[in-house]
Amino acid sequence: MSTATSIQTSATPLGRDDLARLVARDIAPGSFVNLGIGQPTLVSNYLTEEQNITLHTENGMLGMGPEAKGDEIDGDLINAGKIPVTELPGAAYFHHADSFAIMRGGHLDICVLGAFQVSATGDLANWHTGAPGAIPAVGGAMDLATGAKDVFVMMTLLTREGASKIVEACTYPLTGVGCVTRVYTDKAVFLTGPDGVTVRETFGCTLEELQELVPVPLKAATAS
Amino acid sequence: MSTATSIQTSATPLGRDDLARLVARDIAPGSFVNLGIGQPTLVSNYLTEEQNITLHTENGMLGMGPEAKGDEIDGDLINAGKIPVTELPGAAYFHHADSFAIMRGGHLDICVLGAFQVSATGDLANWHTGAPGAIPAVGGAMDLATGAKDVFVMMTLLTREGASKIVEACTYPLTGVGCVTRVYTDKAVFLTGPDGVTVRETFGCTLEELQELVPVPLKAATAS
Amino acid sequence: MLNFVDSVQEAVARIKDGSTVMIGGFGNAGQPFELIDALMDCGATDLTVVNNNAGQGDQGLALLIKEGRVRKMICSFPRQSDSWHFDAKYKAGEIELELVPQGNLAERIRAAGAGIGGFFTPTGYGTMLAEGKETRIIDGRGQVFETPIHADVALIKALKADGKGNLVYRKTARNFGPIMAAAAKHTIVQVSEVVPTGALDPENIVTPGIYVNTIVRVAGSTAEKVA
Amino acid sequence: MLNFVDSVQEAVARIKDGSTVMIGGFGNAGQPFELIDALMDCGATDLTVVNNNAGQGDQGLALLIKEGRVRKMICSFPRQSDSWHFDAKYKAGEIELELVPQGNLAERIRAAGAGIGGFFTPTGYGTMLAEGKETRIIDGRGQVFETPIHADVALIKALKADGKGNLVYRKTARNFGPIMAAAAKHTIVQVSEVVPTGALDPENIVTPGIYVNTIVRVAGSTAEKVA
Repeated sequence: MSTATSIQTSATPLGRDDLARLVARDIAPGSFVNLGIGQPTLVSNYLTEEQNITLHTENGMLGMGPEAKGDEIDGDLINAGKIPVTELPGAAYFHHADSFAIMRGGHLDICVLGAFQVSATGDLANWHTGAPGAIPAVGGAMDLATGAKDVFVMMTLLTREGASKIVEACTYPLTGVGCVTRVYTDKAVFLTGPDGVTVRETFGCTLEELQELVPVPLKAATAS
Repeated sequence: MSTATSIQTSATPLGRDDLARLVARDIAPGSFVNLGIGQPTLVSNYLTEEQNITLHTENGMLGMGPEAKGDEIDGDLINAGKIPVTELPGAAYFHHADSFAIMRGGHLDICVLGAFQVSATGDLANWHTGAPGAIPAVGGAMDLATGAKDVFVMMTLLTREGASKIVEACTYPLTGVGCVTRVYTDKAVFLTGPDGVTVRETFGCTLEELQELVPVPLKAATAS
Repeated sequence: MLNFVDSVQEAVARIKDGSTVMIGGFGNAGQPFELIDALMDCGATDLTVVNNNAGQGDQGLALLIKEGRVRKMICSFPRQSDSWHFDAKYKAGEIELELVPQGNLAERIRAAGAGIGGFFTPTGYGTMLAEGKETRIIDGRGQVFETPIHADVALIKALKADGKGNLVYRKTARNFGPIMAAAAKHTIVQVSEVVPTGALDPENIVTPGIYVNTIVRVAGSTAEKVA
Repeated sequence: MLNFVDSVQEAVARIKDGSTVMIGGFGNAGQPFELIDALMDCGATDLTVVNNNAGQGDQGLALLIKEGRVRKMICSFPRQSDSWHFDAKYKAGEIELELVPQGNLAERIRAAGAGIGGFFTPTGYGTMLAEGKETRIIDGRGQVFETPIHADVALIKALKADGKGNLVYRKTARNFGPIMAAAAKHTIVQVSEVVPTGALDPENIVTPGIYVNTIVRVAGSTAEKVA
């Protein structure tokens, strides 16, 4: 384990908006991106015009604009969270099979999803608690997890009870196997993959302090 | 075998145009139809406006009109035989996968094809002689044979050498298995299927004379 | 054969008990509300319904479920804040649920329309939604075998139809309409407007009339804003 | 990333020896003649080419074949009255042929773009084109397992592109363009016209820009008649 101070980039944990800003900054110019429902939606607030990012919504659109307000609201123009949105110049509409072909065919550069748990090798659990009596609902989560070139997760590192959501093996039902490449949390950014978990940067803690919280071995990213 | 005279509807064998007229008459109003390259194309000359038939061409169009002449010729508007055609009001264009989904999904009411041979149970051979050194080329023949609700074949009954093209089992390579429902020839109309061959009508011959030519048992259609 | 009918009642009259019915729409966009209401009134029961969701609030599909007319739901996202009628039936064991990832749902519907007997997809591999299904490794990726979803009837909403039954849709209300139209034996469409044949540009038709059987005009049935 | 380039030479410069290249078009409609000529000039060899045919006359794909640059053809209809260059190479055993029913060709290309690992289809069942392939009976019909056809590069022709790379086509020149654009890692498009972003109606876009990598304007390259 290398020294932790080299990767601490913030003196305090990141709030949801700061985290969204960080994810937005990490998206390469010209990318095609799908932002999941909930926290990932915040990322759109921080994408710049210069980045020229095209947003996809799985209910049949590329070139989605910001949430619709007032007179802009049109019941025929909604996103996957069923929120009224707007269309940007150069948008395109298509039917559901064509829309999921975009996702499943590996054409999206990045999707950003929330999660209950991510395993050390990038397994994702984000659709179902598996609790007895819970009604399961999956939507497009499995298609996004399996189809995008890169799957970014945004979540708090710890549950309300203080348990790490980065785990050796997911205890919640899986959404996809080995699909997550990067995890953005309030305390650190993790890179996940077949070789385990690398910490790219920490926020308000050292790598040693982070390791205390996370039950899988953490490596520090080598300076590049 | 019932008496042959009851199903003889013409005193002479039918010519290509008379046969095309007969096929056209047998197509139910409102049908969606694909006419194969060659002899089947003649059928379009005898479809009436009242029949309201919509023609499909597998290179991406419904609502195909007659062959284009003079100023109508447009290199971007051709049929599956690569002949310039026209478009009728209410036409629609689509890409090749969507076009073959129409065929393969069982949405065409009828396709009309030429054939080398048809077996007693409706196997079709129409794409390849199988001769040594022959270069095979299949195009959309197998998709049409397999996909349309009804497959009509138009052909002369006999080869130039006098052999029946209706056979016990095809000797040429198959296009499709058990797919042909009706065979229009110069000498008779045959219905083919799992129960063998029924003769609907004969042209210029009795059923007995026809049976002399065809090496599979023929039944006369019962009057309906 | 294409029929234009004058009422949603007439449009759904042929739906029989025990039918599999696809219903278009994602959220409210593209939901054929008036056709669903007519299906409610026509009395057909023991239905298998294919929709992305399992009804919301106290209207449409939710009411069909409440009244016990739906034997089975095939959908991707039944649980919502206002899916109380489905929730109650499900917890009481009075409705069957086939839960399908949304992309598999779309692709299985598309497969039915396109004559595909089944396909392998990575979506769902290694999850509980693949349990009991055939799997294989293709090009190094685990994949699950999925089968087509056919229907007896589809109820969908489009913006315009011409005299040939060609359809165009509006914005994200397109969603499941085109693939359901192709997957059903009989497709019933409510449209805001019927235009003369030839009034739709052949380049822009989304659903060719070959997939359409019954059309009924329902005034003001889209969310289209008045310009 | 989307690039607009000034010449067909620049557009095809990245094509490497040994590539699988899809070429759009059915007959002359939708054939990207200028891009094929540029591919001829750029020298790439040992190619696998996916096209409906195998070249006609003494131009385009036929010339590529004549010059020995094509190791393998994947097509549905190689033999034509003027396919003499292919015929000669084939008879000399100097070119490999994978003959595919046209609908399987289209569906396999579509499968590659849509992330499908393989599918069962009745087309070809019981024929010599199914020999050696996995088959099974599904719902009483014999079906053949077919696999996706991926490509390194697609060369296609469209009518117009906007600044986002969205494409529209013209009449039956659409044919293989949209599915090849989705199936290739890098899609190169020749268009007659580049229009400002926003000038194409979002309802009418056939190929969204996500499938397009390189665009080059070739004046007068469609068969469009002057109105």
